[in-house]
Amino acid sequence: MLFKYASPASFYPLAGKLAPVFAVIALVLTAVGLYQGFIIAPTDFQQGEVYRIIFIHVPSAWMGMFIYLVMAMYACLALVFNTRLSAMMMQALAPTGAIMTAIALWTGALWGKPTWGTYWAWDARMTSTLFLLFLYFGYMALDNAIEDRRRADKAGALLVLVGVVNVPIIYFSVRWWNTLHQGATVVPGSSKMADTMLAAMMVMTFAMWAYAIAVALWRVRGIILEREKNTAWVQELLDRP
Amino acid sequence: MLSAAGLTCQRGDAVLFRDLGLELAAGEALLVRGPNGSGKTSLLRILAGIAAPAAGEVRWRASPDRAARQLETAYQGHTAPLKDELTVVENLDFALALDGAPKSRADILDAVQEVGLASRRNLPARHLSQGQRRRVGLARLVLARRRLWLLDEPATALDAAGLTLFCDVLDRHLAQGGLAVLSTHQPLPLAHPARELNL
Amino acid sequence: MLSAAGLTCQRGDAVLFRDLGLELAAGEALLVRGPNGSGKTSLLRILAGIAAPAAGEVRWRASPDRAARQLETAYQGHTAPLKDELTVVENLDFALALDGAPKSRADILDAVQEVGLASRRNLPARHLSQGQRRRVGLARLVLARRRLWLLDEPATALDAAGLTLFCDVLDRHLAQGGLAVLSTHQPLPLAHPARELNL
Amino acid sequence: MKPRHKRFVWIAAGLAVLGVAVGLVLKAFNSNLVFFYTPTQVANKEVPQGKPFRLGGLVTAGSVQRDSNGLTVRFSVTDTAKSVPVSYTGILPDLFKEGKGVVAQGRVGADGVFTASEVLAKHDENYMAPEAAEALRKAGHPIKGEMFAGEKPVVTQQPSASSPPSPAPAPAGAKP
Amino acid sequence: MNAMAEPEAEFAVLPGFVAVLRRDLLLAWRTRAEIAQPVIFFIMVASLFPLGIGADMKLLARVGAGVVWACGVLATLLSLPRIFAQDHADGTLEQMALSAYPLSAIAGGKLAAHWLTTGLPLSLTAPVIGLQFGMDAPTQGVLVLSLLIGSPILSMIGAIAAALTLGARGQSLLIALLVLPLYVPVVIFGAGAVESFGAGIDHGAHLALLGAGTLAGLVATPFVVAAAIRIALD
Amino acid sequence: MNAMAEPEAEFAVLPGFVAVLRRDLLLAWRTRAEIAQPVIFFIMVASLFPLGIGADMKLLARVGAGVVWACGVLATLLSLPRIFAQDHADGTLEQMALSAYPLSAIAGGKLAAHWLTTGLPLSLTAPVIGLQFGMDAPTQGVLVLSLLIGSPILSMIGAIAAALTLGARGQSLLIALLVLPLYVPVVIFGAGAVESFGAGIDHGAHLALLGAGTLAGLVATPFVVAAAIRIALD
Ligand code: HEM
Ligand SMILES: Nc1ncnc2c1ncn2[C@@H]1O[C@H](COP(=O)(O)OP(=O)(O)OP(=O)(O)O)[C@@H](O)[C@H]1O
Ligand SMILES: Nc1ncnc2c1ncn2[C@@H]1O[C@H](COP(=O)(O)OP(=O)(O)OP(=O)(O)O)[C@@H](O)[C@H]1O
Ligand SMILES: [Mg+2]
Ligand SMILES: [Mg+2]
Repeated sequence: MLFKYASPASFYPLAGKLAPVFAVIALVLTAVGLYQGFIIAPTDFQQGEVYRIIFIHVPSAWMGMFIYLVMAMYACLALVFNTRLSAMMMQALAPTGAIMTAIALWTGALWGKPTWGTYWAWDARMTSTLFLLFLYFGYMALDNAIEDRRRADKAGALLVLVGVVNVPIIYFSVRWWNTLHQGATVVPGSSKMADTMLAAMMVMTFAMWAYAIAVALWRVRGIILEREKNTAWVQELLDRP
Repeated sequence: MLSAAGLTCQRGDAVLFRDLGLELAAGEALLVRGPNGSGKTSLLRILAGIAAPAAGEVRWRASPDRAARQLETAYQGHTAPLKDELTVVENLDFALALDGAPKSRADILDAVQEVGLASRRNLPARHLSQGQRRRVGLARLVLARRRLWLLDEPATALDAAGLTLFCDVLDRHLAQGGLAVLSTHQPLPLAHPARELNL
Repeated sequence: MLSAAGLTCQRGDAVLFRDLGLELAAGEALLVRGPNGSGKTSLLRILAGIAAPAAGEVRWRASPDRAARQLETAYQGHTAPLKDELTVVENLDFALALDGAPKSRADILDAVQEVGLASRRNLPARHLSQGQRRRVGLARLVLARRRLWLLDEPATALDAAGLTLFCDVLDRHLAQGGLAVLSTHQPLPLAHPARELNL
Repeated sequence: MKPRHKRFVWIAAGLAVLGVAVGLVLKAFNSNLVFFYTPTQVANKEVPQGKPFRLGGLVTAGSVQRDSNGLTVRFSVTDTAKSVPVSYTGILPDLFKEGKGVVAQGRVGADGVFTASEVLAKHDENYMAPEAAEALRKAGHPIKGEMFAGEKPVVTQQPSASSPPSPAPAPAGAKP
Repeated sequence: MNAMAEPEAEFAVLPGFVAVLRRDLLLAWRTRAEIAQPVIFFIMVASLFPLGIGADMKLLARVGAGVVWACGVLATLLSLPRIFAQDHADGTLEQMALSAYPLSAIAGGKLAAHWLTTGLPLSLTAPVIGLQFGMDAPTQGVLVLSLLIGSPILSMIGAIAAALTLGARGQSLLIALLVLPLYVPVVIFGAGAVESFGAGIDHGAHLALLGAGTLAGLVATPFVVAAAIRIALD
Repeated sequence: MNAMAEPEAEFAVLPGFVAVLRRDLLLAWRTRAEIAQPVIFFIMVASLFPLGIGADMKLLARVGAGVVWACGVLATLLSLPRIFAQDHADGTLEQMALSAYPLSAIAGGKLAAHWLTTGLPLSLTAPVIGLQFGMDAPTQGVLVLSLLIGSPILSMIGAIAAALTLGARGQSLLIALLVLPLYVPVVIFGAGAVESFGAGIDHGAHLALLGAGTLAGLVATPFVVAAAIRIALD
């Protein structure tokens, strides 16, 4: 079942069906999340209204890290099992991951000014997040610079795998070092956050998740077409009106 | 000893060959022939285990283990892998160390003499002429004594004497139970009968 | 039209040839022969004006002016000067612009067709096989229409059909009053009688 | 030595090296690789001498005094064990509050006073409605924040009270 | 005919390592100027630095360790493309992949050679530059120590990037892009060690982290580089 | 046979210049990532800079122009080896020497292409970095202007060094060694212009000097580069 969809030819139509579904989910959840976050959720006892950046900042930061992990997983698949689709998925995911990380950095900086009193400090969390962005850029640049598709895929996969050490560093940085960035709020079991706030944040997280999936599926369809343009099934597909 | 089955080579959109099989026993040579761009180089690289085939498998001593095959393989591509800054002797010395067949200086000098480079033995490789570079490769083949030779257009740039020398060396190798797969566009004056594969 | 007198080529301590003279009229071809390392490549580079001789002089249309000679010279060395990232057509387009003989796309496509690369015309040069790279060089020679061809082992890597094609092209060139100096180890099936120079 | 044994030796050597590496990392994390230093470290002279550094901790409750000119602020920073007097001239971030986290950049003068050139607020990881926070405080559950990585938890509300190190209070339970 | 008998499936690592190391050192020695290059570059850039920010001695003292480390990183960066480029171009890399020894052993040899011709000389010349920034002898000692412990990481990360970008266009810049973010923590901890020492705080933690990085790298890098080389050849 | 008649000894410069320029731009465009590389490197190094000297905003503002210029120089430096290296390796350089056009025209084309793919994009992204160092709009304008006027000098000096070091081992470092001392004055005047402007002093003098350098270079460099190429080929 799973292996059936691991071939680009059968994944292409599946992706075509799933992408709009996730796009709709993303839209709905974003609406709900924003309403919950900006209208229903109470102001914060310390930060007042600015804390509401949290509903963008945290989901995007999570997605930035999560997408990288997903890419690393695909990288393993690409290197070990030599599956074509996993390399394509990596290529499709990278821009979204980079955007998410960039949003996390941007909103974090915006948020830092009113709360900490500065846009940026070189503490471990922020620096390692910046590296995550650079890693995405590095992957995309490498992928672009190597002309041979097969080699580009493998080299990119290796790079992603090497860079994966950065993710736990981001996550645990607030524990390992004294940072300016706050510690973990959402802890499995006992979150230090009001339920309504947490709910809004989670809804936004799922919204971004759905968005990332939708965009990745769309992009991977383009990549599949581009790479398999000379196979029989794509020719057939293109001949059909 | 060397066999391949179902080999398919795809480069970009072009399928160069499909479902190719071959079988080579000790002491046999296979001449790969075919027009330009038909996939001779690609086939040799696949046999050497440098490139991977799109489908199919290469076996050596009945095992598909690439590393084991590579231990007994000598591959020569279009360019001679020489370091421009090192002399002929130094290049050979290093190449043989890498092949796991280190040789004494006397042995190396003998081989250099045999391939006609005695007067150039201490010349940095960057100054060698094209044919002289090929001859260094020949010396390496002789010294490393690997069982399976995969040679891509080995006659290129060799003069008449060089070609005879090469054929002698190859004949000796085959007589000793070695195997060779060669791509070539020229006729090779080999004493040993060789099988041909047309791509 | 091309003449040289008293040419001496010294590389390091070795004197490759001394006091060499040659004379070539329109429509004539000169095959430079000699064992590996005898100085064929060096001679061609001197004739092309890329390298300078230790002594002696090269004249073209009776004048020693290098720049004037180079305007009518096409030189092909051991490697084909192709940009790996550009396609066959783009490479030719640029090379011809550089030769001062820009050609229309149709002309280029015709030549590409003639040398048998029609199906590879939009392939980046890095993917070409060795013989295909040579064939691109051939197309350039045909299109640039320079008077003096200096070709270093032009038969290398060409298959049988390629060799015939090359000889046809060269014969045509000579018939039109062109000149050619070639180094080669192989016999070339030329229709035109060619003079030989043994180094 | 058989090939298998050789390979084993190499793997063992690799693992040993990795083990040492992990040991070094652990040693490093037990040490003070920090974005800021704590007042205890200042007291123990474990901070850069005669050079600017960052000082982090909580603003001691009731310690904030404004000079007559209204621009210079004096307060003390504590990690509940030790505290350091700080003076700062400039604009404070909005979240600067007594009992809350702060990170100040500056240097210790001869008089032992830390003269700050920049003060950043370091808030904790709790988010809740103001009413809920008030309710919690009234109920006697201090809101606990983990200010210092790897150090003992710090009680923010009543530094003197021996509040039980209860499992983290569940502010999430307080609905607005 | 016994010379061509089936080779024992021996597992030898050291001879391959040594062969490559010896050859690379010989190559470096052949073009002696080359060993000196990173060092000269290092000294030059570091000496030019004061020109950029003005010769304020206090300021210089404050940034000294950072500058020395940053210049070391740049010198290393510039030396990276040549680790594999030539072997790739002339086909030696293919021969290495076909060698009798594991490719990782060979990668290890190249790594060692690179460090011996860049990291080591850089570390040993650092005091000269430290002097210009007004460092005293003990501080210089820590500087050298931090470089000795940390520079292998630079070689290792660099070799991975160099191998990954083989055959890519604009290699030198691409390497810089890949490598710089990863070099930053090394600089931070390296310069941090020197600064902590200068400030009279414990600097062991910084050095320990660098050491951990070097050790972990020693175990993993040869395999990663070998994998990258195989990819480049495919 | 008239196609092979003796060519008129015509003296055409532009077609050769244009052909090379077009091709190099096409090549850069083929690997689009390449055009972006110097810029990304530039942004990256300049953003990482505060890590080295600590993020003291006042200090940063003081060194802003210098850092932007220095990073620009580094980005240029890294791009230098590729100007001629590939043409040299694949024999195109020989063909250029045999071309119908003066080698200096061809060198000019390569120079122009290099500046268009490095100097120009760097100049245009400089404001982004200036922002990080707290520059206001007019200062940014002067920064861009100084870069636009000064960066051709970087390309020209760099091209000469790249041509001179063709075929030398460890080229990238050798280039750095040759080029850096010559880049320093450019940085001093370039950063000087911005700083003078910021300090409210006349900055025209600095810019005029840069402009003079660029113009003088434009006249002389193609010939020097052409000569260097001929030397490399011999
Ligand atoms: C440029 C500055 C910032 C960066 C790069 C950044 C980065 C990150 C990252 C990567 C995460 C996810 C890691 C994790 O969940 O463990 C995160 C989480 C978070 N950030 Fe930030 N952040 C920045 C500024 C801020 C600011 C100013 C605030 C609040 C004042 C803030 C509040 C949070 C919160 C509440 C979380 C969720 C923590 C959790 O529950 O685990 N961040 N940030
Ligand atoms: N990406 C690609 N798309 C289409 N064709 C490709 C691609 N890459 C390589 N090729 C083709 O694959 C073939 C490679 O052939 P190979 O080098 O094995 O030929 P060969 O038989 O050794 O030729 P020669 O006699 O010229 O050396 C060439 O025909 C080349 O044009
Ligand atoms: N520095 C040097 N010292 C001594 N001999 C040198 C030096 N540099 C080059 N040579 C010799 O000069 C000759 C160059 O020959 P060239 O390349 O012209 O030969 P060729 O006739 O083209 O040979 P081939 O048939 O192999 O292509 C070689 O024999 C080479 O060994
Ligand atoms: Mg071939
Ligand atoms: Mg020759």
